[in-house]
Amino acid sequence: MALLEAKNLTKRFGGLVANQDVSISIETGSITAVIGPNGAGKTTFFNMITGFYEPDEGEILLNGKSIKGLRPDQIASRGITRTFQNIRLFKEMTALENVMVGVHSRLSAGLLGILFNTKRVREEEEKARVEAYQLMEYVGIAHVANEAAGSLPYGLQRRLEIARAMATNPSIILLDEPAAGMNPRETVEMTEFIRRLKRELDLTIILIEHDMKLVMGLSEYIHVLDYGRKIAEGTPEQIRNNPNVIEAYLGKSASEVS
Amino acid sequence: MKWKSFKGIPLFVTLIWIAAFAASLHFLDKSVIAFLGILSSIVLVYYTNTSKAIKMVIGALVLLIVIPLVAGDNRYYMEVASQVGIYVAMALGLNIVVGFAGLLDLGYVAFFAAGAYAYAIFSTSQANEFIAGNLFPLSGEWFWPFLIVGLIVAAVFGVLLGLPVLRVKGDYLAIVTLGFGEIIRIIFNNLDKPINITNGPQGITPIPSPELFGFKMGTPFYFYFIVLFVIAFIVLANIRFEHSRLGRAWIAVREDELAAQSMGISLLNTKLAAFATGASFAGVVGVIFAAKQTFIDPTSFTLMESIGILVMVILGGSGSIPGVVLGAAFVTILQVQLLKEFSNFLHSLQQAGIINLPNQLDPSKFQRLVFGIMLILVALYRPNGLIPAKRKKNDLDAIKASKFGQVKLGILSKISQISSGKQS
Amino acid sequence: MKKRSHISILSAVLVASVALTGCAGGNSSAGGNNASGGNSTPPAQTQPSTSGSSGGTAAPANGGVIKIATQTPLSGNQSSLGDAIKTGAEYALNKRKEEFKALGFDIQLFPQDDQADPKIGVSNAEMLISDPDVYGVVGHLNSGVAIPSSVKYEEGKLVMVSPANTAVKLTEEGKKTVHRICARDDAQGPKAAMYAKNTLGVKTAFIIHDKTAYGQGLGDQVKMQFEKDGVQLLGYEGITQGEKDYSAVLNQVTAKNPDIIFFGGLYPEGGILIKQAREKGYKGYFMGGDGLDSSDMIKIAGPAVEGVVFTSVAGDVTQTEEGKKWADEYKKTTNKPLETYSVYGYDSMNVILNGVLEAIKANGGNKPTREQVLDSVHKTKDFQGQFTKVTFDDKGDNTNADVFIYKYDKEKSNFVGKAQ
Amino acid sequence: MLLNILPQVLVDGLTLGFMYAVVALGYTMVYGILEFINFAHGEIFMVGAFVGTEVLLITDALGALEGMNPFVALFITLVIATAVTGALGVLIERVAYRPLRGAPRLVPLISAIGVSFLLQDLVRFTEALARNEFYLNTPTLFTTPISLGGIATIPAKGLVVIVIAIVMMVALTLFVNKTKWGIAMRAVAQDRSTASLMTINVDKVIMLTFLIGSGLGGATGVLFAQNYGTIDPYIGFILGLKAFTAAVLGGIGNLRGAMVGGVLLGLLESLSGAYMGPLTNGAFGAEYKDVFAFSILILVLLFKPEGLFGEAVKEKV
Repeated sequence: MALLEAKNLTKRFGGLVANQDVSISIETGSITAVIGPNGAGKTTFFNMITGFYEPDEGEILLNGKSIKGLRPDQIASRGITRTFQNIRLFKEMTALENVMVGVHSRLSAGLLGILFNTKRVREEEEKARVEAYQLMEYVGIAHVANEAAGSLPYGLQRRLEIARAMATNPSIILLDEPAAGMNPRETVEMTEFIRRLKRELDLTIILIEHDMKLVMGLSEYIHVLDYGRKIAEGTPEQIRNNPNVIEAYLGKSASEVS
Repeated sequence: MKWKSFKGIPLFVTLIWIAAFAASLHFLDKSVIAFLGILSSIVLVYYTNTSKAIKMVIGALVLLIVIPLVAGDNRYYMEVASQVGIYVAMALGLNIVVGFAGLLDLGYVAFFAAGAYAYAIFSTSQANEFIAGNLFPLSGEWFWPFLIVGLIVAAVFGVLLGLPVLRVKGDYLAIVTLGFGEIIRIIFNNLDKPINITNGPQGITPIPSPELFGFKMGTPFYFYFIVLFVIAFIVLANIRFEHSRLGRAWIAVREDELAAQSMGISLLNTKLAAFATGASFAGVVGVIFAAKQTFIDPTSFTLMESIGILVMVILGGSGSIPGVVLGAAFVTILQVQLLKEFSNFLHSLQQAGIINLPNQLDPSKFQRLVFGIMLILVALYRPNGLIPAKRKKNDLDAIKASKFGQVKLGILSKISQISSGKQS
Repeated sequence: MKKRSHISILSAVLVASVALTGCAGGNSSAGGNNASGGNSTPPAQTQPSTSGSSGGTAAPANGGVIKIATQTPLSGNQSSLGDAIKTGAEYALNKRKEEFKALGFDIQLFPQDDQADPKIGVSNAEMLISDPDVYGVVGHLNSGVAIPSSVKYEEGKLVMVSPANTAVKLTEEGKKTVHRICARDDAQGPKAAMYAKNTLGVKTAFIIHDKTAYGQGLGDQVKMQFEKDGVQLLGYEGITQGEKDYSAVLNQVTAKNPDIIFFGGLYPEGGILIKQAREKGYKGYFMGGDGLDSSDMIKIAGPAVEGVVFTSVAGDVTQTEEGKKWADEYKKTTNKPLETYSVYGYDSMNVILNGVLEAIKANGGNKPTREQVLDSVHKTKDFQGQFTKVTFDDKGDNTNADVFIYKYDKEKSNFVGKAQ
Repeated sequence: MLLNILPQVLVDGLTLGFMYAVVALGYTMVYGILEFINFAHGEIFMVGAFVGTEVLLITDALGALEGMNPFVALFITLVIATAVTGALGVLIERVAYRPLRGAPRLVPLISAIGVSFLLQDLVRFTEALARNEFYLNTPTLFTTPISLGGIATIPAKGLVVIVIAIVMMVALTLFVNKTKWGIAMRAVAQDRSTASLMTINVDKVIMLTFLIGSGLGGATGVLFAQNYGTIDPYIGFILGLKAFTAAVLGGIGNLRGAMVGGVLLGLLESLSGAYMGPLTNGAFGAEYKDVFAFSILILVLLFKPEGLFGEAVKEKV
C-alpha cells in the first residue's frame, strides 16, 4: 500500500481549473518530483496535500486513511510537513526558536504549567531546545542559532526552513523549489543533502523543482503537470523521452529540459 | 557607532540617582520632579550595567521600600503610582494579544469592564435586583476571591467573543473587536431593563474597598501594593509565556499564519489562548479598578480607553515587556500628572501675572493637544517603540551541555535506529 | 479672515488681561471687577476696613494662600459646559479677591480638568486633598465623576459644592462633604411632569433621554410622575450623546404624535432634537430640564426653539434692574454669554467663599482648617446667590427646591413662573 | 401605524447613509493603497465642516450671502472646503505618515491617532479664539421641504446632500477607471513595488490618494453641516467610526463596497432606531441601534470575511 495517495484531485478557483483529476501515489521512502511549467498547478497540488486548500473533488489518503478536509495543523501533526516556495520563516524569532516552533505539536505544556513553570515543563523546554539545536547541527547552521531568522543569508534560510520542517518529526516532507535562487554549487549541496535525508532518516520526499538537473539526478519517480492535468509519470529516464513532456516544455523553455 | 558601545549606566550613577531623588522627595515637600525622578529610576535600573539579579533587587527595593517610604504619605503620588500600575497591568495583558499574537484588538476594554462589573455587582446590593434572597452586598473581604472571579469571568468572555471573532483577520479583526467592545458597553449602559443588572447609566456604588481580616484598605497606599503584586504576577506570566511553547506559537502566528499552521499550530486554539489570557489580566485589573474607584459606570469603558491602552503598547514597543511597562507608565504619568502639573504651573504664572493667556487658551485645556503631538513625535522618532522588542538569545553552551544532548532526539533518533538496523 | 481673527485674538487677550490685572489689584481701566454687581458681596476694593463688615479682626496680610478648586471637563466634547462652570466660579472668585486680601489671604482659583472621566476625576481629587492650601471644590459636571471623586473629598474633609450634579444618589450616601445647589432629579422631574399635565394639559407623552446619569435620571422621574398622573406614555427612548442625526427616533415620535416630547438631556442634543422634530412636522410641546437652559440652545435649534419649555431651579436673574446689570457685567468681563452653568458655578463658588470667610472669622482671623470650612459651608442658610437661594439640609441638598418654568421665544428664554 | 413612517425612515436612512458612503471612500482609498487605517480621516471631515461653515458665516457677515443663489454659495463653499481639506490631507501624509512607511504596521496608526487629537483641539482653539465658542451653527442654504408623493418629506438640503454625494461618487469612479492617474492608483493599490517598476511615481500617487480622499471627506463635512446645522470639533470621531465600519462592511479597499456599505449602514441605523423600540415593546429601544449595526457587521464578516464586495484573496502560499 502506498504511503500517500491522492486520487482524482480537482481544484477550481472561480472559472480557473488549477488541478483536474490529478492522481499521484507515493511509496514510503521514495523521492518523488512534481514538475511542470509555471502555472501548471504544482503548488496547488502541494496546498491540497497539506490542507491549505480543500479539494473540490477527489480523495487524499495517508496510510489508507482520509486526510481530506483536515486543517493544515492537523495534517502536520499526522506527519506531513512542507517548505514554501518563497521561504516563510518567522523573521523576528531567532533561528533556534524557529526550529523550536516545529517541535510545538509534540510538546504538551498548558497555560497553567507554563505559568507555574513546573519541572515537567522546564524539562520539556530544555529537551525541545536540544532537539532544535541538534537539527540545526544536522543541516549545518548551528553557528547562527541565535541570529534573527530574517537576517540570515538566503541559502541558510532555505536550510533553516528545512530544519524547521524536520522538527515536526514528519514521515513525508514536501519541498517547494528547494534549490530556487541557488548557485550551481549550492544546488549540488542541496541535492546531496536531500539524498542524505532519505538515506539517514528514511524520509519520504516530494519536491517541486524547476532545476532539471536536480530533478533528474535526485528523484526516483516523476509526475508532470501541465495546465492542471497530469500529462505524464515515470522514472527520470521515461520522462526525459516522453513526447508530451517535451511538448509542454518546448513552448516555454526548451533549454531547461536539455 | 557610539550607541553600540554603550554598555549601560554605571551602577553607582543609578544608586546616586535613587538616593538623591529619594532624599529630595523626603525633605522637600511635594516636589513633583523628585517623585518623577524616583519613578524613572526604574528605567535607569533597567539600563544599568550590572547583573540581572542585582538589578532586580534594586528595582524591588525602590518599588517596595523607597517609594512607599518617601511618597507614601502623599496620597496623590500614591494615586498616580496606582493608576500607573493599573495601566501597566492592562497594557501587559493587551501586549499578549497585540504584541505577541499580533491580533489588533480595539475592544480590549470590554474585558476590563467585565471584571469591574463582576465585583461591582456582587459587592453591592445591586445583585439583589436579580438574585433573590437578599444575600448582598458582600463585604470587602470578598475582594480577594473576586480577583480570581474577575480573571475567570473575563477569560470566559474572551473565549466566547474570540470563538466567532477570531475567524476574521488583520484589520477586519480590529473593527470586529471594536464593534464588540462598543456592543458590550452599550449593553452595560442599557441593562437596567428589562432586568436591572448593571443599573445602566446610573452606575453602581458604593463598591467596598478591600479588607483583610477586618482591616480596611481604602487608600491609594494600599492599592499601590495590591497593584504592584498583580503587576509582579502579570510580568512573571508574560515572561514565562513569551519563552514557552505557547509564546512561540503566538509569535509564529503573528509572523506568518500559514507557516505556523504547517508547523502543526492550531490557529484558533493559539489565538483563543492569547485572547483569553490577555482578557483575564484585564479582568483582574477591572476588579481592582472597581474597588479603587468605589463607583463604576459605563463611561469608564469607552472606545477611547481601548485606544489609549493600545497606544501604550505600541508606543512602548509592541511585544517588548519592558517597553510596554515603560509605555504604559509614560502615557499614564503624562496624562494624570505631567500635563496637569504643566497646566497648573502655567496657571500659577498666570495668577502671578507673569503671562497673560486669554480664557480660551486656558492651559488646563491643552492636555489632549500636547498628548496628540507627543504621539506623533514618538511614532516618527521611535517607530519601534521606546524599548523595541528583541528575542532572548539562548545559551548555546547550556544546550550543548544538557543531559538530553547525549542521544539524538526527534527525527534524528532514526539515524541510530536505521544505522543499527542496517548493521544487523 | 486673517485680519478678523487677529482682531478677535487681540480683543480676547485684552479682555482677559484686563480681568487679570484687575484682580491683581492694579489697573482699573475698563473691566467690571471694580464696579460692584448686584451681588451681596460688598465692593471691597480700596478700603481694607470694609472687611470689618464681615466681622473678623482685621489680620495683617500673612494668612497665606487659599485655593478653591474647580473640577469640570475643560477638554473633550463636554468642555463647553465644564468651561461655563469654571468661568462662573472664576468670576466669583476674582470679584472677591480684594475682600480676602484685606483679611490677609490670597484666594486663588485652582481649575482642574476632569475630562469627564472618573479616573481623572479621582486622581485630581487625590491631588486636591493632598494640597493643604485647597479649601473647597466647585464641581463636577458629571455625576459619574462626582460620586467617586467625592469619596476622596470625604476622606480629605474637603468640602464640595456641586453646581450641576442632579443624580439622587450623590447625596444619599451620607457623605458630609457633598453639597449641591442644583435640584435633585426627584425634585425637578415630578414638578416638570405635573406642570406638563396640569398647565399644558397634555394627555400623551414621549420621553427621550440621552442615556446618561443626568438625562435618564430625569427622564425616569418624569416617567414615574406621568404614570402616576395618568398621562399616556407613547414611548421611552434613549439616544446617543454627540450624534447629530436623531431622525430615527423622531420618526417614531411623529408616527405616534404625542402631545409632548420630554427630553432628559443637555442642549446640544436637545437643540438638534427639537429642530429635527419640527422639520418632520411635529407640532406638540417640547420640554426638558435645566440642561436645556443655554444661549446655545437658541443657536442650535434656530427658530424651532420657540415654545420650548424647560424647568430650572434658578430664578430669573434678569428680572430686576440689578440683576440685568450684573449679567451685563459678567458678559463684559468674561467675554462669554451668561449660561445657567456659569451662574451655578458662580453661586457655588460664593457659597464656598462665604464658608471660608465664616471659618476665618470663627478662627480669629487665622487660616482655618478644612473641617472648619466644611462646617461653615454645611451650615449655609438662606444664602441669596445670584440665581438661587441656598440652604443646605443634612444631606447637603439645597432645601430651596423651588422649580421654575421657562419658555423660549425666538431670542431668549422667558420666565414663566414657579412650578407648583 | 408603524408602516406608514417607513418611507420617511428610508429617506432619512439614505441621507445619512450617503454621507457615510462618501467618508467611507476616504478610508477605503487610503487603505487600498497603504493598508493603513487613516484614523484621522474623521477629523478631516470635521475640518471640512468647519471650513465650509466659516466660509458661509464670513460671506454672511459681509452681507454677500443674502441674495446669492444657494447653489452658487454651496458650490463655492464646497470648492474651498475641498481644497483646504485636500491640502491638509496631503500635508498630514507628508509629515506624519510618509516617514513611517517602513515602520511596523501599527505605528502609523499611533501617528494617526495623534493627528486626530491634534486636529480636534486645533479647531477647538481656533474657533474659541475667533468666535468665542466652538459649537458652530451653519447658515442653512436650502429650507423648503420637498414632499415625496405625500408619503415622506425630504428637506431640500437632504436632497442636495444625496445628489452631491452621488455626483462625487460617480466622478470618483470615473476618475479611477478612466484617467491615467486613476489607473496608476489602482496599480499601486494592487502591487506597489511592481507599480514603481512600471515607472509609476508611487509617492505622487499616494499624495493624490490623500488629496482626493481628504477632499471628499471635507466636502462631506460641508454637506453634513448643511444637513444638520450644528457642528463641533468632535463630530469626526463618531462619524469616522461609522464610516470606517461602512467601509469594512462593504469590503475595505473596494470603492463600490464603501458606497454600498455606507448606504446600508445608514439604512440599518435608521430602521433599527425607528423600529426596535416598538417591535420589542420597549425592552430594546433605539439605544441599541449601534449594537444592531455592529452585529450586522460582525455577522457579515463571519460569513464573508472580506466584506460584501471585497475580493476573496486567498493568501498566496
